[in-house]
Amino acid sequence: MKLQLLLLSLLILMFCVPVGAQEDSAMVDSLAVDSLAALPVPAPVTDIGLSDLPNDHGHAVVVEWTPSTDDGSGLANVVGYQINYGLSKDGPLDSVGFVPSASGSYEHVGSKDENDRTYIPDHTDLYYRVDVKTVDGRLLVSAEVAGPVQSSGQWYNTGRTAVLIAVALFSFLTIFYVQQAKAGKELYIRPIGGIEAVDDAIGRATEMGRPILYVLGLGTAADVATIASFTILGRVAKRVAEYQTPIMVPTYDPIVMTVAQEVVKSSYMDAGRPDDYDEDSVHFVTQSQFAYVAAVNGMMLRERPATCVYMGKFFAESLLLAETGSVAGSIQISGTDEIAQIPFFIVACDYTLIGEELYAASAYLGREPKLLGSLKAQDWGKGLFVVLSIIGIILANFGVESFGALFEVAD
Amino acid sequence: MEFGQYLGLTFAIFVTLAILSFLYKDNPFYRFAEHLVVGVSAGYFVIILWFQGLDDKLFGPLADGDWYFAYLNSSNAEYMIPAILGCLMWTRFSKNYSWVSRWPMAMYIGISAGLAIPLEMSNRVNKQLAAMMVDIKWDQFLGGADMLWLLDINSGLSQVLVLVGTMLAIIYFFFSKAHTGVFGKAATGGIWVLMIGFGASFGFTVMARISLFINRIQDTADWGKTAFDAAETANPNYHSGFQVVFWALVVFVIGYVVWEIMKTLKEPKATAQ
Amino acid sequence: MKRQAPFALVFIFGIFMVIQFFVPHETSENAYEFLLDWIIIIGIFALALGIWSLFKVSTEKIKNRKEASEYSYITLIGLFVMMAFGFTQRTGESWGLYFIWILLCCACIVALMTMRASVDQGKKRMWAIGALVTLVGAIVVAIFDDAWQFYFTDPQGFENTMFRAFFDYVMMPILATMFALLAFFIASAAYRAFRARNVMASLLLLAALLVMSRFNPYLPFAEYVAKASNWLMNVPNLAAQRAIVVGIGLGIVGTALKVILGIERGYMGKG
Amino acid sequence: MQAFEKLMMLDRRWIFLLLIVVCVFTYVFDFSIPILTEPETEAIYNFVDSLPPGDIVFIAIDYDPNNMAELHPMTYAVVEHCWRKELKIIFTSLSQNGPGMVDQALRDLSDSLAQDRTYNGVEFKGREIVRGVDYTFLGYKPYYAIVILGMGQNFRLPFSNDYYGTPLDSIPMMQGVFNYDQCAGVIDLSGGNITDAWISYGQGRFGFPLFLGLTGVMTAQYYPYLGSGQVKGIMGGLLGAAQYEELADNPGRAKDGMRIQLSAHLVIILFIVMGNIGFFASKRRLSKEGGA
Repeated sequence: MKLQLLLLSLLILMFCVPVGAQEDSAMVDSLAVDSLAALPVPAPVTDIGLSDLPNDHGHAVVVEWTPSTDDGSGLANVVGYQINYGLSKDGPLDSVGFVPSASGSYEHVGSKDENDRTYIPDHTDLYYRVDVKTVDGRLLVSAEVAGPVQSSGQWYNTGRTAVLIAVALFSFLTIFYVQQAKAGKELYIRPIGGIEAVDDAIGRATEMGRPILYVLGLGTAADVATIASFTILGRVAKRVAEYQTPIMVPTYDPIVMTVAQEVVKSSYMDAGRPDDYDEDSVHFVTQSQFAYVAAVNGMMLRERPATCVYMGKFFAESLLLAETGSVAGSIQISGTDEIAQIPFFIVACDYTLIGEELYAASAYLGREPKLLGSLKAQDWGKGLFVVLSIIGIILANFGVESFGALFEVAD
Repeated sequence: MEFGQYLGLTFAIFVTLAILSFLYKDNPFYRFAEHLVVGVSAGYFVIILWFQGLDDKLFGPLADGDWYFAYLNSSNAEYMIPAILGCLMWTRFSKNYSWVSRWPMAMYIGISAGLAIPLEMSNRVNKQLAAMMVDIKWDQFLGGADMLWLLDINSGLSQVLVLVGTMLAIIYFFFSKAHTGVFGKAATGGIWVLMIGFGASFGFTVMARISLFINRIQDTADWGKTAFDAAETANPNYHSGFQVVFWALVVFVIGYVVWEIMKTLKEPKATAQ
Repeated sequence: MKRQAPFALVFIFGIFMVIQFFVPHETSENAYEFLLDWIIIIGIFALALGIWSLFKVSTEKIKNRKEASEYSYITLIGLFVMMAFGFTQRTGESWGLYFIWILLCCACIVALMTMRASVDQGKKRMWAIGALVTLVGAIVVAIFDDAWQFYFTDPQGFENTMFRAFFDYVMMPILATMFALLAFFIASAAYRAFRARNVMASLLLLAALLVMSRFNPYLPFAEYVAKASNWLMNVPNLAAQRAIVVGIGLGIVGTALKVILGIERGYMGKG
Repeated sequence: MQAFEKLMMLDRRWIFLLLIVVCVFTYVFDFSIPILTEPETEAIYNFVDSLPPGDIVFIAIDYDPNNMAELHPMTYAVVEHCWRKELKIIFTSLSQNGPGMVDQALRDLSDSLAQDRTYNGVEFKGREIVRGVDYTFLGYKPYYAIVILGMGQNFRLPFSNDYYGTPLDSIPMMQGVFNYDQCAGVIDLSGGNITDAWISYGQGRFGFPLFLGLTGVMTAQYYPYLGSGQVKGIMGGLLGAAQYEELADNPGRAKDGMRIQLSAHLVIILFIVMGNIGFFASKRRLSKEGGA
């Protein structure tokens, strides 16, 4: 008798379970099937709403529905919903995802690659059905197939408006102050210790007749910190060329090497000493972090540079470099935007540019008014940040969350 | 363990000691290890970039083209553009045409600078701004009962301190205003916050760095144990061989250290660090 | 043309990338991915310049008889041997003449380097002949030895026993030990710098001391020391980090803007 | 007074020497120091300890050789504990050099499990660890965030085969195991950003109990997640690993290392104190001379 009931239930189940849901049927254990007839059937979901997922590249659809009336209340025997989709209303639908009970929406995000099995075509009619899964593991196929809906990509991401405004405002401020500076308006900039020290350090190297070591860090030319470091290198190299002090620039990345060669060469030309430029002063070492450090450390102890400058991106090697530099008796000036490494530079170097000061340094060293103009814009940015956060905190504590939401950015 | 593997491990121990000898001073062993690793790692990255970079990004997309059409019949013929730009970098080998290499360099920098502007604005400014606007937990302002009130990182007081600390530290970074008066006091407060933060993160890192050295000690000790414990080895006949290698390395290293110390003692006064 | 074209390119590509951030459409996304591929590909092509620079600087050092210049041979032998391992793999069980081939390659490199480094014309010629002979030898061995072969498109070289051995027994231990040197340098840096010279230095010192004693079980109030160090990391350190992050963010955006708009040209040597 | 100035200007090689000597001595002389266990680590231990035999634990080995020193001991302690409790494990490695780490740990731990051992007074018989029965190693796939999301749907989406090329459907322990729902919890051992993805994409979307093993430097940054309940337990650095070994009564490299840690820290603190004594003494002398 039991066996017959089992077979019967399996037969019913086979009709119930559509293509693509076989893996779920494996989970149905005999006990649950035994009591199949006993458990009442929950109500299906209603009001399936379909829409294209906003602010994306397409290939995605949002499915929303009103949960079954037996979800959490009524019979309370729903464990979740299975979402199925297909290209035609009558054709077979594939299972694409499962969400637990009490949820009423699902983001069906597919691949944009046609050969991928999760590919969803754009600008094509798509149909969806939401099935109910019960406590005993049954899947109840809903009669309602919703559709059609078409997915498509958008040309503007509304979730990123806050960034757009911030970038536009900041660009305006920068251009405005650069123009003001060009027009000859005096801008006050407070002194920064590390930057003032660069000139003295070059002078010291000249007096001692020892070279200057300039380390651009482990960044590639794609890091803005490295780009900022190039401009500082340009100023240092010009000064170095005037004093006729040798400079050594070991690099970690071949592109960084070529750009740095270009920078140093032009600086020598500007200083009127193109013949003194030695291309090998800027050279490639290796692309392995600690092998690079091993080489630079060896160089420090052999050449004994009077001054070491570290500007750019640094990681765990920061302290290895700075301590060896201090063994070699060099004056050391450092600057990085890697927050985790700033403490080590502060501890081991004579002067350290903390974070943003690195980006200010290139403008300082040049003393060109138009470059200083952008520092003023940065200060405005920080001022706005403080003011807006104070307003935001006050509002948030009075229950106004919408102000903070204005600044949130979608991924 | 195979004997060849043991020899490899012995070499590994030797270069470990060679690098550690750098702590004393620059010496031939360190120079050997340093120059060796520069070459080997550069070669290693050539291979990695060849197979994982070029193969994936260039040869892969162009695979369905033919070389005698310069791959222009490939379905991804546009990938010839970066290849040509890459070749333009090679004009640096020539003196007269090296200015051409500035073009790919300019594109490279343009792409990265353009990429950074909205991304950094979003991640570092907008998101931090949104994170600042917190609803302070007034109901548990002094923190949970199981901790000293000050030490609860989820208390309202800690939240307030974070907010105030952040603002003070931002004030320190103002460039266009002299650090005098109230503003100067705030900036001093800011640098104090920065210093406490730096001190704490320095202290936390000490444990991680010492762990690295402990790991090296443990590895070296395991190697020594293998030399004296033939049970682990595939062929017990290697036993004496292991020990010969072990003692050879030990004698070699001790010999060098003694020689170096003798030399330093002979020279009257040279090194001052 | 020579001077202005690069800055025009920086501007065009920069502005495109800024706009791209706000356009989620597939077209813009594909362009973005394509451009990122450019960066990678250009970078790999530039590696040839890097290797050439390494070779040139090494031979220059030998030529000028700089301190420790003889070690440059080790660098270049290591470089080319590793590359040779990475592109080859044995086909069967036996290695055949593989190691003779490697030795010939090494000899060729040494001869080439010495040739470049020697000043005397006669010696130069002699070493050139040596390099040529070893090169021909290596080619002959490579052609007639079937025990191993080259793989340029298929990463068989990763499986090469010698490649793995050099990675495991040469590269990894040196790099790991280099990293481990930090244990000592962090100690000496702490000793040198943590002096209570003024308020700032004292704060740095106290915070570090507190955190460093957090797992000492013999300390009274050991539990609270651990909690206090967590608090330090999550309150003052978080505040410091956030302030720095905001500053860096604005600094990066400001610098990148100056670069794109051509206000800052120092990175091409025109400051 | 000269002595104090010498104390201040001490050649750093004395520090190096003392540090090496102290570290090697504490390593050679075997003594153990008490390890204070913290509730963050106890949470992980209790979680594993309370599971009935046959349950599945998901362990992500997301670190590479650089962070091995701190995270490898955690792997050994946790996996050994799981297998002694006869739990089944699904491994992944979302860091590029991670599979090598898993390989090594599996080899060593299979050897260790073959022996009879006694932990916390309970005797465990040695047994053979069988691939496909006691564990499944899914391997490495790039773009970790997408992999973590994909595994929330079905492990078969990102990994149709395991690391050794066996289809997941033909692996005995993977029968009826589709996604995180069939796992008792996820333990992520990581030395980088992958942890953030596990918190926001993994735990945030799929709501499984998440436990972290982190490097010492990262640990403090993740405490706020403990407060908010997104993370149930954290092991931090060698200290965390040692605490787990202490709880599991299975002393290994971490507990071994902690006594070296302690002595090394004491040496560093000693030198800092000495430097400050020298500094203040010489300052007082200078001010006296200046006054005279």
